[in-house]
Amino acid sequence: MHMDRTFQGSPTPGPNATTLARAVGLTVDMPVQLGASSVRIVDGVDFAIGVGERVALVGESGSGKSVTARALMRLDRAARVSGRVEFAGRDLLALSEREMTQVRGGDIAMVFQDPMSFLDPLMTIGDQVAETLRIRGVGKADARRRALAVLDELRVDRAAERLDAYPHEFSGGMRQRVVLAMALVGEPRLLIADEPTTALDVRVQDQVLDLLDDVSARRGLAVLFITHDLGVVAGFAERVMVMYSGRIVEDGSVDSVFARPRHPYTRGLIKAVPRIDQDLDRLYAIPGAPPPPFARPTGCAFHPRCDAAFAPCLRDVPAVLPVEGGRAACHLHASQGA
Amino acid sequence: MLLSVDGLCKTYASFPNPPVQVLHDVSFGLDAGQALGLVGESGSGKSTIAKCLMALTRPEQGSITYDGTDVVRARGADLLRFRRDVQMVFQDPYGSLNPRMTVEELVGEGLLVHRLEPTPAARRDRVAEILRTVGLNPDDRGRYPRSFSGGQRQRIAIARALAVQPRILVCDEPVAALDVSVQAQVINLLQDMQRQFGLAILFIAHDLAVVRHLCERIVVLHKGRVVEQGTRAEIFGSPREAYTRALLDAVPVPDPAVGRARRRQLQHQS
Amino acid sequence: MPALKVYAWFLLKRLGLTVLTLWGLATLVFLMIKLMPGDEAQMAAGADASAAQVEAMRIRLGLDAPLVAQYLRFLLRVAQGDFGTSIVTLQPVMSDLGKVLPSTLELVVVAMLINLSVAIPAGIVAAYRQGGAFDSLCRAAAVTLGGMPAFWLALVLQFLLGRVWRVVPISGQVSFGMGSPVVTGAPSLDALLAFNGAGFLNALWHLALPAAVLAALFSTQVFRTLRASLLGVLRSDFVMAVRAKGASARRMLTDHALPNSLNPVLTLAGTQAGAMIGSAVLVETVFARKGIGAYMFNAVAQKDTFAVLGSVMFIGTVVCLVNLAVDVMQLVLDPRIRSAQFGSQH
Amino acid sequence: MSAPAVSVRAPRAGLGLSAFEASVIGLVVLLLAVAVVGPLVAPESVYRSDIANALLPPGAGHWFGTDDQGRDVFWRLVVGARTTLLSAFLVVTLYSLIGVAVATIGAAGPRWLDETLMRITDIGLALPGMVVALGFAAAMGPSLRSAIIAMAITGWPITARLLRGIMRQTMEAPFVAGARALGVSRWRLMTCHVLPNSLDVLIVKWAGDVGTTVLVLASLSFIGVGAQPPSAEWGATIAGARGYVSTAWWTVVMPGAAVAITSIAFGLLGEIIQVRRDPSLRGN
Repeated sequence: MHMDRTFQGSPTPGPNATTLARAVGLTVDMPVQLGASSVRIVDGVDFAIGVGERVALVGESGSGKSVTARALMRLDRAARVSGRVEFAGRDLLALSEREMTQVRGGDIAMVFQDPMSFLDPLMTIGDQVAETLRIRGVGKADARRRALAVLDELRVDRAAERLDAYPHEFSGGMRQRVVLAMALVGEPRLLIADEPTTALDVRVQDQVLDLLDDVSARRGLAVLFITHDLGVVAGFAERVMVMYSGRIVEDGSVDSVFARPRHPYTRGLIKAVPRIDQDLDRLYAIPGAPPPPFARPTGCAFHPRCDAAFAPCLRDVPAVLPVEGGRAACHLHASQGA
Repeated sequence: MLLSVDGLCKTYASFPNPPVQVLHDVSFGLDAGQALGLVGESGSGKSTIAKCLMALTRPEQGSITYDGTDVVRARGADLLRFRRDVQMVFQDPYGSLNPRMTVEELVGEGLLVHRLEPTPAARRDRVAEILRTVGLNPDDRGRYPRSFSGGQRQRIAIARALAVQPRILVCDEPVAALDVSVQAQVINLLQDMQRQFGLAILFIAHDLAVVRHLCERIVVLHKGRVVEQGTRAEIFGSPREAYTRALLDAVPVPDPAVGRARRRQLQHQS
Repeated sequence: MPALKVYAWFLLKRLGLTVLTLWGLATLVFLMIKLMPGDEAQMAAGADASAAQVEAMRIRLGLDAPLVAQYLRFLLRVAQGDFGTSIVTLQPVMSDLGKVLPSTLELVVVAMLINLSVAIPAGIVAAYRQGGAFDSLCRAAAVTLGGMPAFWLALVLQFLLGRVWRVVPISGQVSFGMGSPVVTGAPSLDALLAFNGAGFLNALWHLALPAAVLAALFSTQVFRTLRASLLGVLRSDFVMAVRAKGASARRMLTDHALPNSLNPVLTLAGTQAGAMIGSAVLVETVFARKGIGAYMFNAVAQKDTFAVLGSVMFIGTVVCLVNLAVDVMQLVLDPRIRSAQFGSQH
Repeated sequence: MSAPAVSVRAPRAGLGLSAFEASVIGLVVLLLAVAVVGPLVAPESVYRSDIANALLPPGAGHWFGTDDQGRDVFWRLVVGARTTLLSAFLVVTLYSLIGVAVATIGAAGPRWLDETLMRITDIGLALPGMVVALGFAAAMGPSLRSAIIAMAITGWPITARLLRGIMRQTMEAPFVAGARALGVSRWRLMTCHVLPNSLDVLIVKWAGDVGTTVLVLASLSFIGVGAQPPSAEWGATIAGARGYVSTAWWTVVMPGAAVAITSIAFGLLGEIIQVRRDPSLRGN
């Protein structure tokens, strides 16, 4: 189905950045629970992340954004991942599970949406943060000291006295800091943040974003930020990739994507969100709903909801082609000879 | 005033934990045809207010008056009239529709309970009409909720509420669980219904941008207390309370230039 | 959070439930006595008792009083540990059972050890390799064993292993001449107390098959519960977070997944400890072992209904106490409650 | 919320019975057929003793051999199937009805009643069911009827507790609050909204319960408080043949195998239904 797609060379990070991680033709199939068949959640995705670059991956439910992120770290044991995932020149998909454990938490770390469910309820937070180091052979006292240092860096109140406390004794915002500390203590070069602020109240979300912004700037940490919230993207990322039904439909700098969205989906999405700083009489509404992965429309998956769709959109999956300021996968641009 | 809430207090007890007071002296009013926004973070008590308003739970102090009726103490025919005039749309479009009822049964249940359409045929026509109004195909009335997407289910929920021709619609986070690209459809539908039927809407949400878009008056809640209330222009243009300002400042704006400016401002402060 | 209060409340609730359960049990047993067909006094006095003896018994048992008074009197008797008198041994049921209880406990403890030490590792491996050959094998074994009548399994294995292949003794608790002086009533323990090594091994040898049968019966539940619980935990988010830290599969299982999935197993094991005492009635008699199961079986056979009901009361009480002990153990093991006990650190 | 939302009702091919599932269902149907038809086609000699032919080993004349009374073991099993299965169904039906009644009264009634019923249920759950059943059966006078009543009395708390838990969950679902807000009566709330969304669990539980009940009934008969010897009920048959295990193994092994196969078949049926409801528990 995606064989007829043409890749325009290999994907590159944003300007002025050297490539840290790259996915080429990344495809993820998930087994369906009953029966032996599987569903293609991610369908041949290419992208690159530069050293210290902050990239947002935007998508709705079923777009495959979280599955893409987990596939980079090979976190999901049931998923069948194919294509290439390069990190600092190595193909992660070719590594053994044992080698992969060195990459996880060491080179690439991850923070998750709901901090409570991502913490072990029966282990103290000190032990959980230090575990990343203990796995790598750091001594007990040393690991504890470094865990404390990171918790302090993330401004966890009274971290020293609370090392032996359990997750249920922390508030939502503090828990997210603990999860962030767990990720940062191994000094990774790429942090994947999977909707880390979605479950939080706006004020706490603001604090956590601030912290993330601060830490990534100070440590030169690359961040892949997965979210459905365009507001968060605009304030945090340098580059945006938009996913729809398992494929990347647009990729570009935040400024160009927000100012001149190339894909009708991106354009609709930006217009459909009410804004705190503007009064509108009526919102633009994209008709229909995002398709589930097992009922992906033919051709461009967005065509049933697109008001600009024409014949090729129903037939062919559009190639991701370079446009000014980035890339887009839309037949409108292909026919204009971009 | 169509609905007025005065001095509401509510405490939840869960022995052996100490009781938690979730509402402290909450008062506000809703005029006919008006859209009122109730905003607050988690733990602000906004959902408890909805439960009290719908007479699903009883506040230990304060009064709720609807069109001359004391809702807290209403019984029998008074309560039934209230239950017809005030309808509710819930957050979770998956849990708020009985999975074992067809669309027709769901939308027609209010007509049945309040004996609004005497014959099954009349009920069926009324259901078809209301389904068309909310943008659903009447031919789908024999299907079950599970075969609809989240946005469509929310339309069914709205149709179910509107079938009995209420005067007030209480919406508890009706778009929070929907995909971004679908939220606008439901927001627009609510707006259309308000204008078309002269409905009063009590819109409970944590998303200030949606509230700004939909509501003429806004009540800001924090830890079970009303912090500030006023018109849209007052709350968003010149908030008086520091809490309201902090809340507004924290909302991310989908504009990179604004985002960068805010970053610079924060760095400057620290 | 008023930590100590939470802790005390939890304990109080469990204690209250235990007392309530014992009262319910006594009420049920009282009901059973009243359900018995025929004259209670006649039965208590024995079939060949004279009319005067029956009347004396009626007055002694208070059967001439109104039902409510009988009930209260019964509760009082039970509270004092009087669970009735056997019409065969003419001894209080309590003292009869007290003598054989250690033997049953010996069987149950060994069976529980076998049960947990087989089912827990099997459950862990099966859940981690869900769908693999080992998982399929274990699940098939669990279904097969779980569907077999215990007494029948005991009979068949006794016949095959004891009589045909002669690898274990057919019955009894210790071979003739190998016994030690009775101190506790549990042969293996008695042998240890007498420094009788050979006797100890001999007692264990006699225990092997009965305990294995009892264990097989219960291990299927432990296996299924642990497997399901562990599968749930393995799918949970924090396990993914642990993997994201770079933890090996082994570390993830032993340090995180297992501690989080043991709670339902512990609860089950508590219930099982009680149920095993009850199931001893099916096993002890087949292997001609002493114990409360065999006592009850004989009582049924000899129509000694008072002894049966006394045994029901006795076993029920032991089960309640075991359940209480397990609840307290869980309380001590769960940090969510434990940390509240020592004051939370907000 | 956090797991990637991929399981949005993926396509599924019809009923899609696997060969294994089909054979389990086939076995259960066969057992039911034997229970229904068996006593009608069994030769009359099953009910008569024929000491001359006692304890014959399995062979052409008697597939499963004969017992100490010279009765054909195979045909006695066939005849006993009806007693055994009917008793088990009766027990499960009785305690399910009691359990549903207790849970529903608790859910619909005032709070104090609910609390009282649940405490009584807790007491029932805390006691070892088989031992209490044994006591009841012994007290009422050992017979199959006593055993059935005793098991019904001791079996309901599990159903009541389970159903009450599910009903509590269902009653917290927004659609129930929605129905109340719409003005739906208490009766309609229970019958149209709460019960239809809660009873699923009993359908799942039913088959497994029959399997377990067959075992426990046989155990009670073996102990001597259930069906009494001339009865062809399987547990009683084993109890009667107990003394012949070393001389005529077939008299014990065959009825035991019948109990085991029935119990396993219904247990597997229960598991199949359960896995179909919650596919995450399956093995492959």
